[in-house]
Amino acid sequence: MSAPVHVALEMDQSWRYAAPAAMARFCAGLKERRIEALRCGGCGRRYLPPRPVCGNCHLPLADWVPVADEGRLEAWTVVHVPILDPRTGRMREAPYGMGLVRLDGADTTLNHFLAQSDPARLAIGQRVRAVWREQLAGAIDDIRHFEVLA
Amino acid sequence: MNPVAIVGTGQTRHARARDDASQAELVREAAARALEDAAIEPRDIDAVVIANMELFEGRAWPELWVGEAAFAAGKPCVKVATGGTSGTSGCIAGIHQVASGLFDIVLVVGFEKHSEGHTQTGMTLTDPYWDRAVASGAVGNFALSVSQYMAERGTTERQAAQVAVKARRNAARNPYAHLQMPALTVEEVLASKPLAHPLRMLDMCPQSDGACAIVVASGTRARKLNPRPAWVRAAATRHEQPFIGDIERRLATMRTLREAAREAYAGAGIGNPLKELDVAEIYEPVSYAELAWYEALGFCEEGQAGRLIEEGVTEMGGELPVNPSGGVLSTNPVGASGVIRVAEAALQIHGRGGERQVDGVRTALATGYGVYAWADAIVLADRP
Amino acid sequence: MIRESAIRIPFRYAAGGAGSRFLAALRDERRILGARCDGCRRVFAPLRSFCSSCGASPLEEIALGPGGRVEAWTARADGTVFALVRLDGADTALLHRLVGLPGEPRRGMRVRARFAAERRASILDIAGFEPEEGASA
Amino acid sequence: MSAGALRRPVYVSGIGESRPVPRDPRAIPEMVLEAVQAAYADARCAHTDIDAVVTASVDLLDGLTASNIAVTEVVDAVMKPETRISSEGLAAALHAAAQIASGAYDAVLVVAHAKTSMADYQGLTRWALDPIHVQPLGADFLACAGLQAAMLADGDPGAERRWAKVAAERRRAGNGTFLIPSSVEEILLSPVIAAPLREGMCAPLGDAACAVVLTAGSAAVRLTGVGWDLDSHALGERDLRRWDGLRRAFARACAVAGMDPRGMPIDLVEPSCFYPHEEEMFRAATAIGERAELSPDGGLFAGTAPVVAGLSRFAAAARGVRAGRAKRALAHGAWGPAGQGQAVAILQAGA
Repeated sequence: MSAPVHVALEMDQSWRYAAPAAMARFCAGLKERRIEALRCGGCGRRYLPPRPVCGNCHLPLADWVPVADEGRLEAWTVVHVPILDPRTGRMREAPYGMGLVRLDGADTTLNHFLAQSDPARLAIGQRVRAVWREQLAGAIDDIRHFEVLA
Repeated sequence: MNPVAIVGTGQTRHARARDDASQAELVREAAARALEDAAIEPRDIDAVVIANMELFEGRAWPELWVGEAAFAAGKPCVKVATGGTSGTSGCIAGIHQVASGLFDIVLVVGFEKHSEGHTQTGMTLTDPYWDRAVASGAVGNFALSVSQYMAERGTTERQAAQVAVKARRNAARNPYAHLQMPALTVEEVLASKPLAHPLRMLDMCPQSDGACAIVVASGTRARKLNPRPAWVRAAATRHEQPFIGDIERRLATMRTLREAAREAYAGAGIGNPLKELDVAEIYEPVSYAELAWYEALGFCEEGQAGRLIEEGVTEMGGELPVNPSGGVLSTNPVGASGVIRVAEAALQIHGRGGERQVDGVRTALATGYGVYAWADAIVLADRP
Repeated sequence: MIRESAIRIPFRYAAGGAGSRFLAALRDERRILGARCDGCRRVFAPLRSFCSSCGASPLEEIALGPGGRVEAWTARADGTVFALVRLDGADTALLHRLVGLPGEPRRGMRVRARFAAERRASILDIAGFEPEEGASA
Repeated sequence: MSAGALRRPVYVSGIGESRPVPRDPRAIPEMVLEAVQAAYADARCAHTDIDAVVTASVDLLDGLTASNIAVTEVVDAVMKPETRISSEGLAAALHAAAQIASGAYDAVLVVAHAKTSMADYQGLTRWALDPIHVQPLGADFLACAGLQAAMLADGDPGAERRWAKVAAERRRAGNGTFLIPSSVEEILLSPVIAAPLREGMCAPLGDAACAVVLTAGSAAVRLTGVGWDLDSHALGERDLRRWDGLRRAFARACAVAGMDPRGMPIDLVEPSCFYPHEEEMFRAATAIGERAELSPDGGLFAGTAPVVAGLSRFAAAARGVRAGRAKRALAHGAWGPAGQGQAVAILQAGA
């Protein structure tokens, strides 16, 4: 039995991902600090992120409704383990806060970073507000993170 | 559905890194053991199903390379890939293929070699416009749902730690299990490294290299091959909406697992799962998930899961032992993990569980969990 | 709207029992190992841990080549030539590259493994197969 | 009933496609939704009539982990059973047929999708080849096809021109969304990409989605034969001049349909041939006579996408039977290097 040998192969592939039309409109809105959700004509559920159909009713979505950049913290955690960011190939530094935020006007929640990373200062039910970046690129990380309102 | 049974199982020794075996050799190790257990030859296999998540190892169509290791060369073979449920869904695919009348014997093999890639990064390769920018891997995502579940049910960190201890204590009786920590204590779990509040290192499943196989046979063949075939009484699958934020209070509601279990129990004629099931092998990637699944699977009322673990109901020797194998908390090669649940449930009915055998098992449950809330439920029994 | 996104992940594949032995023999002994299945009377190149035909395992280790014949070749637009080479003593062909070609290769031509000067237990420890002395290309 | 037959009849009740184009500006879910809605409309069914879904997609092609997550809603799999057969679309359909025959479900939606315009397709296929012995060499599926073609062309000086003729003929039959050479001379002058294969000989790859509704309830087209097969992975272990895997898959499909493979009166054949030499291997492996109509709409040469190809051929064969152009039709799918994976479906007029 010889010593185990390994074969190292580096994946470096890129993909051109087309955004669904609804996502493209949503991202254009972010550039103007505007958040919109799509409401299902069947069940009335207001979806973030926007998508082609409501999965529960299998109905196409077309009814846009405005959503605030403030909402309620529905779930939270503080992540302590760095992970390899697939977009940069570098480790994302820890610790950082993560939350599920139900923005006023939406029925689904948005997972995003939190400004706070101290468990003692985070609780379900807190009001939170988006902190926008100075330079807006039309992407979900135009929101730097959410901060807990006093 | 036509009568179908599991007549043989086989798995590899699972470990953090199986440097001694290639992916193909790992698959062969499990497949050969399953054939030996079922006392069949490679030529007896009519078709093969492979379960694996390709991006974890960076392979496209991995069945092309490893298929012949599963004795599939010159035979029908396809791959099933549905995240964490790949293994259970692969088993259900094999069950359907036999029940269709096309085949008498189908071999299902699930495998993963996490040591060869970057699984946490692989898991973030989801929606490029949404999830990828704010990804935190499986641990962070699970922790979010745990915070909701704890707030709603009053579950304590200590109760979750008891689940983690039970899993590792059971694993110590399973020679194949990855983590071997027979003397682990609740205090050690609570003192382990924080990963994502409130989850600690010992609340989480490991990442394992490993493979597991089952032999699925038609009714007539099953009776000849095994004195106690594990008959498939029912199998159900439910998938869910794509984003974590779509799912209302995920762990507390878990409508997919509830609905899959309801369908499987109805198909198997089970009214009271706690009393009528003799053993359960459930896919619990996190200690807290096992508690949430107790409720979704109807083992107890909502909010009573903590009591179940405190009173030892799900311990070996309890009313309904859960995960005598040590579960996913002790061994987690993702594509194999679901197959392991089914294999371990079948093993209990075969009466070949060795030191982890529960006495007098006639009815067993196996479940799968994947992506944010996909679920499989399979009921096996000693009678068709 | 289109977003281009790259995935950069390093993978490290275990060559396993047979693969490690095969690659180590390339590196340390400049030998190409194959496997003989007694049941099928078939000699495989490269070495493998089980027979893909009958499933038998383990298989007997056997040295092959280093000479052989080109069974088929194809050239890519960038000039890379891939070939299936039937090594002397083998019943199956090894996929590799042809190098040092004076002209267009042809089926049936004799070739011989050229080993890389620096070897690191990789299939590329064979730099390629080149025409044997005296073999016309 | 003994093994080898479908225990319940299976019918094709709906077909829908997002036709192949070189570069579809839409996202995968939008292409898939078009196909699914068309299949439902064709089957005159509602989403509530569908019991289960089988999808076919490949993570590396889509650049996504568990790429079926992205389509769960559009394929209508929320709170339903979904199985992803990440091999080939036709294999997914054959698995769906097994599900129906097992009695588990009465109506199953099958969906396949791929967008080759997203990435370097051949570059991605390198990640399907044995990482220990082959991938470091830089070979891809195209190189494997080139080696197979080389085996066939050896000692056959007329092969290149014959293949160019086949490609030209198929292309004329197909419609013109792909800009490609279509005369024999143009094809023979197109660049060599994997000798002896030239660019003009390859079926043009693009973006496509296909959806099919299979049911236990009677419909105009019945799926009577199913067979699939996986050959050895290493090219050097196979007789590359023959598609033995297809021969086995075809024999199984005939056995399931209760027919003699040699005496099969098949009127319409829809093979998944990405290169003209594959068409010759296809004919040899299936012993399909000259009488049968083959790829009347140009087959894959009208444009195709991997993974989708086999299901789109299934749809084309079903359309032929439904239109009365054929009493019995054969659809074929292939995946992997040099056709390692093979799938065959036999369709005939239903009820």
